[in-house]
Amino acid sequence: MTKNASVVDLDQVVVRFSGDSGDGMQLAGNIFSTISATVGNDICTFPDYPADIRAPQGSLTGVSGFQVHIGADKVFTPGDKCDVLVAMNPAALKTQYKFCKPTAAIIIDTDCFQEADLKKADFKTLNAIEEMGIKNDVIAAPITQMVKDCLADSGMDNKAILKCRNMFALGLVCWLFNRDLTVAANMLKEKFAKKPGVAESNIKVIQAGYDYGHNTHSSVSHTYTVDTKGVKDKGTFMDINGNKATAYGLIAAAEKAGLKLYLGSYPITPATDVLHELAKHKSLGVTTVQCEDEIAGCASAIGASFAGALACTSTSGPGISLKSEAMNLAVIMELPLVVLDVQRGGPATGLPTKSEQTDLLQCLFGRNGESPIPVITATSPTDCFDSAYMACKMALEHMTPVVLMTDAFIANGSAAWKLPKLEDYPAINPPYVTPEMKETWAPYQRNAEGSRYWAIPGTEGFTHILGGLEKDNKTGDISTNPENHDLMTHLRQEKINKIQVPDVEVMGDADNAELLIVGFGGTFGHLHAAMDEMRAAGKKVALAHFKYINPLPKNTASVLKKYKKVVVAEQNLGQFAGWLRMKVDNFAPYQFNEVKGQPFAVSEMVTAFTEIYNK
Amino acid sequence: MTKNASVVDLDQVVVRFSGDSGDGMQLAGNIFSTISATVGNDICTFPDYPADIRAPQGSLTGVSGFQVHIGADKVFTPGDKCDVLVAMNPAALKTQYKFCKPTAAIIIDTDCFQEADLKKADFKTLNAIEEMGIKNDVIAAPITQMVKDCLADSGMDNKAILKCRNMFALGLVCWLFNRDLTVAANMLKEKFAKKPGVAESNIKVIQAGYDYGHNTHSSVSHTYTVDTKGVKDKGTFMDINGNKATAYGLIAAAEKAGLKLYLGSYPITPATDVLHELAKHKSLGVTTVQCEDEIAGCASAIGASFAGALACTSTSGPGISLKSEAMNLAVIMELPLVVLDVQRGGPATGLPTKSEQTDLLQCLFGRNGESPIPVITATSPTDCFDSAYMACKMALEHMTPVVLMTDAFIANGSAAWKLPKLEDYPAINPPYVTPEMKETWAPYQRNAEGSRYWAIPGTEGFTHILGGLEKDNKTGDISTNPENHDLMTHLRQEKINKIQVPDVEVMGDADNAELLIVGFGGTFGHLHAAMDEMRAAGKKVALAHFKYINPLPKNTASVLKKYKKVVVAEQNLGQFAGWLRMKVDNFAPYQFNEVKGQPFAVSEMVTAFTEIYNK
Amino acid sequence: MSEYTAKDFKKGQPRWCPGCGDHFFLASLQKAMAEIGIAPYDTAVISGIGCSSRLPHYMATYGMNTIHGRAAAIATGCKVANPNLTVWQVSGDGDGLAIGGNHFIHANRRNIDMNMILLNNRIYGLTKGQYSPTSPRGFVSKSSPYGTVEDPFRPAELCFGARGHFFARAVATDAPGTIEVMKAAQAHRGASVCEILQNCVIFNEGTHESVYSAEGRKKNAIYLQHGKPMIFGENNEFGLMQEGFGLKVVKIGENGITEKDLLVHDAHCEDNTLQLKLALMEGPDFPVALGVIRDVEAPTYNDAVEAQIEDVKGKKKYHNFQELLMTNDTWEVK
Amino acid sequence: MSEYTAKDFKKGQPRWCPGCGDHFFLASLQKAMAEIGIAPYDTAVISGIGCSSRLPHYMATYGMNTIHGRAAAIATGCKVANPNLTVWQVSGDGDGLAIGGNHFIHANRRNIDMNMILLNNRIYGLTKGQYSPTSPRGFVSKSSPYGTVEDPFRPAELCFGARGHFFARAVATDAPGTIEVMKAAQAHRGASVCEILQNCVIFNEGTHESVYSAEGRKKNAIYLQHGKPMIFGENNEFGLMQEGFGLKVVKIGENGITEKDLLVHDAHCEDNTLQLKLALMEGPDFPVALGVIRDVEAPTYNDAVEAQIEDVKGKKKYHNFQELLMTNDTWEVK
Ligand SMILES: Cc1ncc(C[n+]2csc(CCOP(=O)(O)OP(=O)(O)O)c2C)c(N)n1
Ligand SMILES: Cc1ncc(C[n+]2csc(CCOP(=O)(O)OP(=O)(O)O)c2C)c(N)n1
Ligand code: SF4
Ligand code: SF4
Ligand SMILES: [Mg+2]
Ligand SMILES: [Mg+2]
Repeated sequence: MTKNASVVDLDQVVVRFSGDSGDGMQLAGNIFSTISATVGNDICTFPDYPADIRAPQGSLTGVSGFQVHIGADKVFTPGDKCDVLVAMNPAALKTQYKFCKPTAAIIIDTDCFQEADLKKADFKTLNAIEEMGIKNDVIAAPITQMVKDCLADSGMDNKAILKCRNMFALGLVCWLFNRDLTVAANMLKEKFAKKPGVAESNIKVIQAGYDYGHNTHSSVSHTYTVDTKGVKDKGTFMDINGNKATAYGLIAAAEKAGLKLYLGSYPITPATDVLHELAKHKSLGVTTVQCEDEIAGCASAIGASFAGALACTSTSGPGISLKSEAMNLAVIMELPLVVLDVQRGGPATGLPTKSEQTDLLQCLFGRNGESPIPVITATSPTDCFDSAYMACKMALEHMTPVVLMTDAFIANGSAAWKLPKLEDYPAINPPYVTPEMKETWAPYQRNAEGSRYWAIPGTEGFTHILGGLEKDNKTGDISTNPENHDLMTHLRQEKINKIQVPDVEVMGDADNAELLIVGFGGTFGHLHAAMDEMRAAGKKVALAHFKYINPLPKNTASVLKKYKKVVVAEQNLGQFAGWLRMKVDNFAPYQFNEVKGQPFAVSEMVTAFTEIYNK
Repeated sequence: MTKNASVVDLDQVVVRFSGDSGDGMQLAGNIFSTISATVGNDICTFPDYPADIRAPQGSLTGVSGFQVHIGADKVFTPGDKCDVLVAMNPAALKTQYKFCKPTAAIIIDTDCFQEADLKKADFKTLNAIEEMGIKNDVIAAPITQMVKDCLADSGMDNKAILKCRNMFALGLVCWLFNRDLTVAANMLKEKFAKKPGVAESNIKVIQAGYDYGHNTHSSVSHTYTVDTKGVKDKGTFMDINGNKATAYGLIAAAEKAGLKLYLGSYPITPATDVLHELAKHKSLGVTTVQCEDEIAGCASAIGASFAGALACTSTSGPGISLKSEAMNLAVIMELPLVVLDVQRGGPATGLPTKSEQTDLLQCLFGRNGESPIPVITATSPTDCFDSAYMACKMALEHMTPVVLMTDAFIANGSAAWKLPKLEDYPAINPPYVTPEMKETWAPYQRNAEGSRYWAIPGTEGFTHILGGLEKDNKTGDISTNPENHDLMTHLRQEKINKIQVPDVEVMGDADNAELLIVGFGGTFGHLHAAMDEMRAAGKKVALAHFKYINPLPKNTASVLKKYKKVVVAEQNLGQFAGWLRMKVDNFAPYQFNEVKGQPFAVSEMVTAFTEIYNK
Repeated sequence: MSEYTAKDFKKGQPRWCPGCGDHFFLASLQKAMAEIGIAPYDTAVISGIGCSSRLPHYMATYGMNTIHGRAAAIATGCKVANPNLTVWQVSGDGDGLAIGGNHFIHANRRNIDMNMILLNNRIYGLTKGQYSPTSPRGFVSKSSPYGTVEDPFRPAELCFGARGHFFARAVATDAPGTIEVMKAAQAHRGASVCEILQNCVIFNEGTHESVYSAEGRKKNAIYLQHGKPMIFGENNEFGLMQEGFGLKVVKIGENGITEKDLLVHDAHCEDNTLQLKLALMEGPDFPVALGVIRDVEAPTYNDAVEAQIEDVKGKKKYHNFQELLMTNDTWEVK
Repeated sequence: MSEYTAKDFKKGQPRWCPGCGDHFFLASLQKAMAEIGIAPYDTAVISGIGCSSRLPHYMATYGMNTIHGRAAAIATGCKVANPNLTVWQVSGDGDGLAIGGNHFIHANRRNIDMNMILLNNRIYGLTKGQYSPTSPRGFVSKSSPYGTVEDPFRPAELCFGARGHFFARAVATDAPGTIEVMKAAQAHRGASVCEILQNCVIFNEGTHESVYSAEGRKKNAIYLQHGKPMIFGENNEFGLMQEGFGLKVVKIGENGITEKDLLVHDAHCEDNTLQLKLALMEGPDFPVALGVIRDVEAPTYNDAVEAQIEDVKGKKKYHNFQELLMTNDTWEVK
């Protein structure tokens, strides 16, 4: 270890903040991401919460992590492993060290590596670094003490002072990356607008952390800058996670359609933040009803849809199971409805805070009878906005429930997002009944797209009844006629089949790839990164990443059959591969499956894909 | 029409009884079936209930039908069309005539073809037969009047007397087929054991109907006998419908396993009769709990399973949607549970009294997370017994929920059933913990088949906790470890994959078929009949009918790939074909799909299959 | 005067069994709606599944015949999203109190402004005769061949247990009584539970026998009217008085008891103690209470949602999507 | 004397936040079980999902930590299928009264013999702080940033509305009070609802403040005991008396009031009017009632199921599968 640090210019860097759940690692990570984004880097973040609310303080199960990937150019994932690890206590070091690159620098708070702390994390000796055999650069700073010193005159109590430890660490990291602290200061001022004292103290501590690094040149070989030279989209940006982007997409679609936004929901990790977000925006007329259960959440949304709102219901996998009967009602009544599934680990209660893609077949098939529902899967935190918007548009224009799938990884992960302009988004035109139709209209009469018309209660001349029983294909009266049922079954199916979705794009070596990687939903970033890495290694590889699952894009079969080898990579046991096999004749791809509740590791995929490539 | 009837000997005949819901057609049909079975014919029945409880008397929607197919040899279906139609009123004639063969004889009650009656059925003239252009033989008898005359001295009131009209029609049919009335008399005596007067009257009326036919030789060209020459299984038989057979299968399995049978259920057509049947048999210790909803039905069964019972829950499609979250709990807890889905028309409430096969993918996939559940589909009314038994055995021995699928058609349809001997059925051996295991046992320790052991509360030394969260692969403690989750996901999947099921049998021209028909579940009879008909026409055809859906039989791929052409025929839009495509590489079969809520018509299938054959 | 007649609310040909109580109720409901005078196109009738839940098919209003047990939840969304609609929610005892029990209690607790009709025939009609959560202990049905072993819910009691503010009861065959109750339910702002004693002639004939005929009601029922003393009997000869925490039947004129001594019905009383006692009265010792038993004003959920939106609109500075975006920390890339 | 100590019921290291009321309750429950003396292996503890529902993980009994809201239904099947087991069902206010509301009311109505623990912290803890059906009107939470617009359930009221026969209340931090209530719940044959006032230090700190400390309870609570006059206050200076259909607080000694004038608690009274009034008492005007508020004997569902099976076994002539077959119309093919 050298005490003389030089400045190294990097293309990209991964920083991981970790500490006890109460240590404020998410905030520190968030601020650091925003600072980086503000200077023009691309960012991609991944908060890695512990499963328990609050495991015993200092325990191995109570560690909370936040990883951010910062790039001069576009970054697609939060990174497999980190270049800098902040470990606020021994438990963090022990559980998070595995995320370090061999060259990573580690920042620890020596004040928290005392005997009692070490014991809580099951260390046997008093030297954690040695015990773990760590050879990396370690910045061992007495953070707690320095924070205490720094705020001695603040009038804050000890507990409040200790809450600022994260800001010291942040300051140190900012120094390490030669970051300007102004942005952080502004963010804290806004966050604590009502408590200027707290903001002040936090800012003071950040500065102290920065200065500490600067003054001691700490114990690292070099500090870094991440260039901002990449070709940049110009405009106004913000940092947004997937759940917030989803909520924003729903709001935007409602405004565009000129409809009231209604959310019927029941809290469930990791979807609850969408409810939280929407509940805030009453000034936009958003109505959120926290229902007694998921069934009521979906049922009330169906009532709201009938009543003329843009109706949504949000949940995670177990909630989809519960909602499935009501979703089916929306299918047969042909009412617009957006059902959000933020996937988590299953089966059953499973791994509530972890991410996987195991709800796909449930969303496609989890209802009695022939019950076709369009499915859209968002591919990144920011894409949640577009996907939510398109889900609303599809639901409203085709009078159908639509399932919008995201997952814990993109829901909690964030990225820089260029603020959209609503006028750039396509119009939303539900097939409303018109006054001229009064004489001839019938509830199940259909337009050219096969959609029935929407007659909203309160409109004179269009009273009608909808229901869960099979109905006559025109009048909507209850019908058990065998031919009618066969016809209605086909009409419902064809309506969905006919929905126009964009072709799937082939990225990379579209013309001459030896291997096509196929994926869907939230793994886009990782698959793209894997492709990039393989191409960088001289391989001919392409990626077809699906966002529209049902109906599949028109060019699906031709894309899938064009390449010699195809691997479908997904975080389940092969659900998307199965769906494609059902839909595309003679398609028997390679598969890459992992069900670990964790994001894919790009390096593992590259190894696996290369093996297939070389076969 | 001639008045001179000769006796014609038939191989098989189809009789359809139809009338108003209140006319007792089901009873008449049942008795006729049993009489026929008793003399040694094979039978297959199909009750065709109206959808409404009680539509207006005499209305078109209130017609209730009962069709029975009687054969000298094995009969596989209730028959596409009938040789004799009983139509007790104009509405019956109007709606049921379409089920008549061109040569069919029709029996009507002229007393019920009066002006008012005809109007209720929307006839415009006073001659229904002419108005419909019917050219068939018609036995037009003043049934009502003759019943009144016959029971004038019985002391019964008019309403009660009119209830005996069905028996007159039955008597006529018995005459037409030269049936002995003793069996009918005995059945009625038992049915009305507590009201001997009613039995007496009914018997009298049957005799009157018989005599009327005999004396007038009625207006038909000939009467019939159906030979009993076919090679017969010897033994004791009864007529049983699928729901009753299912209930019996559960009872038999519980007795064999030495466990208490517990059913948690909520009424739903067409599954409720299983609850009704089991509720009767408290003398066998069967416990039925009618719960507040389907969720509680399944949840309480899980509680009962944990507590050491053979636990079942019964429902139809919408109920499966509701139970799916709880079923998933049984998956992750690895507790035995039999979930019965008596399929009906969907989606949503759909067509509650009609039959289809549209729940297959829901049963396979309708749960969040990777959630493998074995699926068994019964193939006929009597096979419901064996399937239910095997579902219990599989659930108990592999510690897993099992879905047993039947459908409205086989649930309500009946056939002659040779009484089974419980000792001929395979033993059921759940993997109980043994006292010796006390020291070493852990809740998720597995045996050679990959099943965990069953430690029933009340047993000392084996206290443990199960739960819906992912758990350590040995101890069962809550675990969010990524590798452990991946492992558990695979262990659960492989446990199901490894279950031994019998190979699928290829019937017909197994060696040299040009066309393989593939089906599953309740369509067996129809597919078999279609195959028979095509083979009789000189075509080389085979049938592979699946009962075990998940896991599929080991020989599935080899069977499916062996024949030049394969057609998968099912009452949905292609769910089983889709499942096979997922599981068998490069399998792209022809498909025959119909979603009409009605049994397949053999003739239509033969036409469609022949077209494929000739392609 | 209303511009509508019952005919304006009628549609199609009801398919219930002849004599089914649902026929009677339907006719009364249509009359009541005409008298209330809200347009059919401003009215939504929402039911679950069951014989009784077929009702919306016979109404010339907007309607939904949905899935089993969810009518109250669906109606909740309908009302909250579009408070201008008048919402009637129709369920049977199975639909409303078995599978739909949770939505029933939560709709009452939240006090959604809708009329919740419970057609109580103490049986599952549509599925052909299983016991329901209102069937009496020992009831023999297809699913309880040896009699049930559980007590029934008493709808008023459950409604009150869930903090319900309106409860009324009518007999399906009693048109004036039903119409009065329907009008009161509509007049009440908030969740209005109306229990309709309805006879299933096929599977539970006679379950409400004591009060199903006009003569029966004269003998065995008491029509409660707010502000009126509690008098009943064929010749108005009986009355109700308080006794401890309970009630007793007295004969007017006997033991010096006059009308003045009788309890006076207070449907508006916030405390529901007496209302509950009245609602739970049963024969042969007590008359069955009909009419509006509880009718207490309270803030409704839907009004409060609207008010909160208005309130927040006034306080917050962003009112459209572009403004919302600008409430975030943003940065410029030039 | 019981052969067990609390240790025999302990397992693992609880993972709740330091200071969480669940820690206190768990310790009391384990002590109570030891005193009750039923073997851990004859005991099943069944919960749903929530912080509170983690409890079975810390019990050395048989247990299930199941899915959200279904604990009562699962426990029902467990008890009915195996009546020899002692069944404890543990839920939070969300688990038991939001998603699980229907099972809660039906388990009470059926009177399943099990102990139903409701850990009421008036918040969804595990999902990090949304309002629950017991949160007070106006409550600000993550999902109600401008305050809720609905009244909460009052668990006793809902329990009684569902015909519950046992209701008791204890404060999580009050070990003797909790243990007493647990023992009474176990002694009661039938569904025993125990509301535990439990503090969520993270998301709803202080919700039960007035009675959470021993001093608080001295001032603001009344311990009800069957057969004892209703006295409370730091110096036992206050009492409760009836007033009309309601209650009033009186000072003993003032206006000539003596202990004799006070209401005497009758937990066994079939009529629940007074019990409900007691259960609903709130500060500042009334004390919060603790202890066993209602405890009335009634036939249990599981006992009745067993009795019916025995009864039918005696009456019917077929007792195994082969005999069952022969009850049908059969014929011989030779
Ligand atoms: C999810 C679901 N479960 C069960 C059923 C079957 N089902 C239809 S109506 C009904 C009960 C009807 O009883 P009730 O609500 O009292 O209405 P009634 O027919 O007596 O008027 C049941 C169990 C269903 N359609 N859907
Ligand atoms: C079907 C389903 N819906 C929602 C959730 C999310 N969830 C878990 S616990 C909980 C509520 C917890 O509140 P409570 O029952 O009061 O328990 P506490 O954590 O407060 O002890 C919710 C909504 C879930 N796990 N499953
Ligand atoms: S079955 Fe009963 S409730 Fe249903 S329509 Fe007939 S009489 Fe009415
Ligand atoms: S979040 Fe609240 S309820 Fe949950 S463990 Fe922490 S203090 Fe207890
Ligand atoms: Mg009913
Ligand atoms: Mg809670």
